[in-house]
Amino acid sequence: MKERAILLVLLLGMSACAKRAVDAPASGAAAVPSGAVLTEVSGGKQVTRIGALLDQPVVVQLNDAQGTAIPGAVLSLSGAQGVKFDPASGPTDATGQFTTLVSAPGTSGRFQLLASTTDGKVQLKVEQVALGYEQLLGRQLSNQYCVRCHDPESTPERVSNMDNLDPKPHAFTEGDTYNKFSDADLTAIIGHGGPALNKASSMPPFGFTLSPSEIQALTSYIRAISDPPYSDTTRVYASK
Amino acid sequence: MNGLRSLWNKFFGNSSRAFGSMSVILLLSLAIAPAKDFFSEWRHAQKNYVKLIRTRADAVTLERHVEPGLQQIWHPELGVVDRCTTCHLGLKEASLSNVTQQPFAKHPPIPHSLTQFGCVICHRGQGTATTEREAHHSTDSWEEPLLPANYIEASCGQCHLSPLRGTPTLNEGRRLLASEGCARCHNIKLADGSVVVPTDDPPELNHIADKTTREWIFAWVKNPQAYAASSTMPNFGFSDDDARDISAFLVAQSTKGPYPARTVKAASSDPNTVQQGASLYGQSFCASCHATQNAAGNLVGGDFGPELTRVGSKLKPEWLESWIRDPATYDPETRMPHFRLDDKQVGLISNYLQSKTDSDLLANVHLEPATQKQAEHGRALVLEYGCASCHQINGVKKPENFAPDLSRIGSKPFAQLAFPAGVEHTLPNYLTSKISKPRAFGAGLKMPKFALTTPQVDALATALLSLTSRANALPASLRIATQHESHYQPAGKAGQLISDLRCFSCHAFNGRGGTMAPDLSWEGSSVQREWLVDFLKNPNTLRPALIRRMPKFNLTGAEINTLTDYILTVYQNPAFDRDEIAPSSLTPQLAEQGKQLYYSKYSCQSCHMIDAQKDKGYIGPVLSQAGLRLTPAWTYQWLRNPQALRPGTIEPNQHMDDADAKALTAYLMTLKLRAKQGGN
Amino acid sequence: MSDEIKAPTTPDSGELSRRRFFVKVGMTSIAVAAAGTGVFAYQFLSPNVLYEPSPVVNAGKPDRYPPDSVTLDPETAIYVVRDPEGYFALSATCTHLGCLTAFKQELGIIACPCHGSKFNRDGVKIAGPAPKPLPWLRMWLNDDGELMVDRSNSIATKQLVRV
Amino acid sequence: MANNIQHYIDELHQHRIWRSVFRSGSGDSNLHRAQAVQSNVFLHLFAVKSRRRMLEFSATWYLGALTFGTFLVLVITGILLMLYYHPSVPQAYADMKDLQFVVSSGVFLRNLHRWSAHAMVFLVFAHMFKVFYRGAYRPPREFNWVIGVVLLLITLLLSYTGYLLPWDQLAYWAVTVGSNIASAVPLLGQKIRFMMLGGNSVNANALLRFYVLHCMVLPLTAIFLMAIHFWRIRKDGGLYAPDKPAKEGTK
Amino acid sequence: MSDPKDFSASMESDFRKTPVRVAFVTRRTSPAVKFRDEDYVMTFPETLIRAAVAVQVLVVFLVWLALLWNAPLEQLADPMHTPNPAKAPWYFLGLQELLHYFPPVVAGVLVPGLVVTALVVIPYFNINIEADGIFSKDRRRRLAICWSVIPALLVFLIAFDVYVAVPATLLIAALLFVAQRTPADAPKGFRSWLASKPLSFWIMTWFLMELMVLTGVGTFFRGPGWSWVLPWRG
Repeated sequence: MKERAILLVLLLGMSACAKRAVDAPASGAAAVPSGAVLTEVSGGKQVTRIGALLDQPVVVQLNDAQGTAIPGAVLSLSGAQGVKFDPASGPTDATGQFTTLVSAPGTSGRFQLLASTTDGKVQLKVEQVALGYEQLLGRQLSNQYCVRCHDPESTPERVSNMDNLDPKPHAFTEGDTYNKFSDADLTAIIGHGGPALNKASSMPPFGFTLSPSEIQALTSYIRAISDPPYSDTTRVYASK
Repeated sequence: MNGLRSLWNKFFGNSSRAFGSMSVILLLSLAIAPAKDFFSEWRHAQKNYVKLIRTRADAVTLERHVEPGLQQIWHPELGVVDRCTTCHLGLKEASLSNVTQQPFAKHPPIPHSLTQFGCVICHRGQGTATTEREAHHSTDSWEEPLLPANYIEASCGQCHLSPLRGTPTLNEGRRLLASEGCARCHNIKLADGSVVVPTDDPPELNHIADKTTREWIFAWVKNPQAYAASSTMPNFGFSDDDARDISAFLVAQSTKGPYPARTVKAASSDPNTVQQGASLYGQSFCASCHATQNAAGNLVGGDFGPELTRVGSKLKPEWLESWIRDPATYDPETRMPHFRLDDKQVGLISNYLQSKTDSDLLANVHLEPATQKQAEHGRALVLEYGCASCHQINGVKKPENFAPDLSRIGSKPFAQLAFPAGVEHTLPNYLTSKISKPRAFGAGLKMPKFALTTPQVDALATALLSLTSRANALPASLRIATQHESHYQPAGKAGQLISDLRCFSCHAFNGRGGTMAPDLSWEGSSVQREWLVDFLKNPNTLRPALIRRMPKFNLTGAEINTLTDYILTVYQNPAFDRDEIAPSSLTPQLAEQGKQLYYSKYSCQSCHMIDAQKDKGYIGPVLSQAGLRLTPAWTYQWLRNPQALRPGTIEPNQHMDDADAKALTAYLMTLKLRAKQGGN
Repeated sequence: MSDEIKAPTTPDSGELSRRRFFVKVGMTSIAVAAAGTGVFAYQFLSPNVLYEPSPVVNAGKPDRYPPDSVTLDPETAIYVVRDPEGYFALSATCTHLGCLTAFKQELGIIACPCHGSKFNRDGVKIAGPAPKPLPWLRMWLNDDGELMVDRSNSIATKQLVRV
Repeated sequence: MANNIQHYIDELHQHRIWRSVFRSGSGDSNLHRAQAVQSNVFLHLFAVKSRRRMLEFSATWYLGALTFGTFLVLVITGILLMLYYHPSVPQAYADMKDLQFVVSSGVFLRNLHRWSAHAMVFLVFAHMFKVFYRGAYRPPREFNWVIGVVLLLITLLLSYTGYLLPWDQLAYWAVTVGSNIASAVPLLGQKIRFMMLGGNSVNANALLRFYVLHCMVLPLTAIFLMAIHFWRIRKDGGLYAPDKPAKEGTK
Repeated sequence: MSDPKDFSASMESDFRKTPVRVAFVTRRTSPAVKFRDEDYVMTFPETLIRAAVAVQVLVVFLVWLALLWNAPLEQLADPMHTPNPAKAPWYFLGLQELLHYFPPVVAGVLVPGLVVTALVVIPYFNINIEADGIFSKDRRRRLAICWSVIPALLVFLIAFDVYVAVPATLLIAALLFVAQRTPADAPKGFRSWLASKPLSFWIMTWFLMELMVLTGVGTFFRGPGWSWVLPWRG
């Protein structure tokens, strides 16, 4: 009886050791020292269609407390339901960077990616925007009618007119400006133009060019991409 | 053991006991069926929904909207029964916009009403099912799972056969189907019976030996993108031997072209001549259509014609000169205009283009003289890979039904598809991997690899997924049919000129033509004769921000007169008379009033320039010579409603009243700055 | 088991009563099962979904109806009445035994062909065996400016839809 | 309480109306039991008494009774299923989906019907082999054996006609292949197939024909033949018991 | 059993008498009791209750089957596309397997027709009436027929590539061989049991085995294009 008990204890101990050996990180992966920091290199705050691949890969950088890159540490990414990564985890390269392609989830709105080391101690949140049908339509309209003045960046095909105007139009991502307007304000400005609401006279009225639903789509797009994010304060969800 | 036996005896020991016990067991077993029904998945979902909304502020309203029990949206004419709303209870509740927990999330806004179209028309899946697995995923009895959000625009394409503003991916996919040559091998019929017509322009190869060398053909066939990254010709993955044999065959079948032979001066490498050629290339706005790589490796220029970065390594000088002189003699179908250049200009441009060589391209290509056997094998390869689907080749007929028909690919059952290892068994995955890695499906397959980006592949898959059986079965009244390009052809001498200059390549007239330049269907109402003559003599751009510009065609005075007469008489807007506003009615007082409106009320200077020194508006055309260019009637009508004259124009409809429009017209008609010859 | 079969006629009384008990249990279970099957059958027989047209009907744009007219849509069995003040909808199904009534233009009344009930254009019974007037149905204008009628929802008060 | 109920039940059993319906009581005497069998239109197909040794499970494995049991289950579930079934294309398939997803316990009934049908085919085969190996087809039971063979064929036809009714791929192609086998009959093949399908291909006509066969013609024939089958057991001297030597019989 | 005090003539009596046979001995017959009348029980309730229990067990089994496994339902019928493999219901798969080897007129009409005919005529051909062993009478002739028919059958099966039917035929042949070699006075056991089996037993057993083999093969071992697959490699 005694022998059996000893044997049992021994067996249990061995299996526990074996389990720990299996759980331990694969040899070769660099350990992540405490105080390490994950930073976003590029690929944050991108705007894409629901379900679609983000144009740019998301690149994050893992540095230790002194700011030196940590190569070979395994990072993994996770996100809301439906967000896909290619690859979802892997080691950082020689410069401590990890690059992954991200596909947006199937529902529109802001979504967050969480990059973390395998032990989960070092984390970084990266925010992206997925556009639904209405916002996508808004983006189309914006590209056609608005961006020439409301986007400071010029491309060979489209030269920005923003600097030529006084007062300067606000880029649609300027949440600090746009979040102050209610939906009704925005709709009115787009529809009736600047002068009608005592704003800049260079803003023409679009109410006779765009239908109400198109203006709503534009508003919805502006809300979707504004930074900081717009939160609808007129609606309060209090629990009973 | 004994206990078990006595227990057995107690309940099944004799026939009466067995009868009694079995009856009870039967009763209990039978009772499970309704119980199973009662604890169904959808009842569970409904209970959870009620739990969810009870915690919210507007619980009373929300609860009033809940109809317990199975819900069904039935559309006999669409062939759809949807029970999705049995579990997806919050679809229409605007106040649930912050709920992300499925199946209760609110549906984002779409232009169709839920009850009018149901769910599966767009999302696919099995609408009749009341369990998540059966409704969302593919099963033995229903292969069509939910359409991933990435391809959701495919569903719009079932009814909307013409481009739709809200579906950029679908539009792009359809464009690619036509422009990447898919429709040259595959038959692609849309639900309204119209067939996708290829819009690419693969060259005919009947006289290819006049144009280029066997070495270049070899290198090109091996890897077209090595010569021009933007090439639409796909990579067939030919071996060196195969490429050698194809080049042998193509050279062997080539006949002498139908254009006059001219003596050609040897290309000069004098930097001065090359520089002159380059500036002539620039003045002729060749870059509006042709791209070249700049030092940074980026393509600069239009994608309408082939990329010219390494063109000197490709073309034979005598062919190039003949082509620049008049492209139509070599290829009557070409979209390139006849520039009417003189011999010196032709020589300069040809010389400049020949200097654009890439020594690496053909450095390693050394071909022995071709043998008969090689040419025969080359011919076999050309037949096998369907080269004649795109190119005209002497003695090879265009193959019919060369590749599978794709008209209903969006409803193809999995059972008929072969998936390569590692590809998840869904139709979108099949399509994307087939397009991006066609040879992964088997080494012997013919489909070549196209140089497409991931978004392009997704767009193509979206367009293909819209080709469903359901799209064909939907009532015709729901269909928004494709817009067919008209076969409009202007008549007479002017008509000949218009086709010789290939105006249709860039401008549209009466529903036919390109979108690169403005639609000229109503040009006759809009412009003044003198200005048009000047413009045709020396086109200068109206929009300083544009890089694509109208080239100078070196027209003779007679030709310009013919064109101008034609445009001013034929391309008139029927809605108004171009002379309806008499210049005398536009008084200076009115003009002064208009000037006020221009700068204050309407802030036109935000987008338009009059004084290039003072104004900065970059968006609209420069208006400094509006008085010379535009007719008063057009200007007035335009100000009243620009969208009516040119749908989709950026200029918004300002809803101007009559007086304002008249005043502004008067002001604009006073702007008569003479442009200096040579333009900008 | 074989023992019992050999002597079935001479069981002891205890065994006999136990036997009866089990047979009774069996018969009772079967009776319960039969009753349960009744409930089950009722559940099974009442359909959970119906392939019937929606009770809410789109009656089209108001200007479809000429002024001061009564229009019958036989497919949906409703009258759309346009009065000088506005529109209202009446059920066209006779309250007597469900026949489809018809509007007699020349008399200005609604008449039932089956048993001769007659109603005026407000649905009020004039003659015949019909026990109740024709019910008024809820009617409203939707976002596109079309008249909608809910056939499952009758209203007591005479509310006209004004356009 | 229990006595009261028993009292009322007894009263009921003695009541004139009850007696007019049920001629015999379920009394404890053998006479009553014999009467119960003889006076019941269904039970009178059986003999009043049966051989004790035929009660042994090993004697018959109850295969005949079990087959009849599956038939009863099939009739009951079949009638219920008919209430939600339209024999038309493609509504038939949609009805399958409705049974599966929205009819209360519809999927259970369909499963039960399907599995019982398979069980019945299996049991009929087993019954036949068991009868053969026991030699129970010997005179005077030869005609009952023939009826049994016909019932086997009817069972197969019932199962086969039922196979088409869901109008899914499984059904469609099984019936297409089966009807083409029929067309292999020399001379008459094509005509037989044409009659069977009511056309040249498996389509709505074939579905309706199979439906009528499955729900009307074949079950009624089967019931008719089953009645004869059971009745003949009695008339042919009860369940066949193989001869046993006298010494065993005295036991 | 037939205790006289159990007998009385009143209607309420619980008559326990079993039927008694009365044999009339004529000149041409002689009385000889082969076996005694048996023990009988009342059909109601003895037989019926047992049958009821048996049916209940079956129904409970079927109910659980129906609760746990859904009946198969595939896609909507599509005349444009044949599933691969298109299998008949399991009880026809033996036939379908035969159709793989023989033309439809043979496998689809002739064979099943013959089988049904054979089944129908079995009782009328006095087959198995004596239930004597196959080789117990007319041994020489029967042996000759037997050992010429079996090789002929094998050759026929192999000629049509019906290899699946060969093992069962060989097994029957082997058993027949054992039966043939068993002496008439062999002790009771498997061999004497075999030797006592009549011709009809052998034919039916062969038929049953082939039926099971063909059905089993058709059900479990046939995949796309009716090619061989292993059911556990799905």
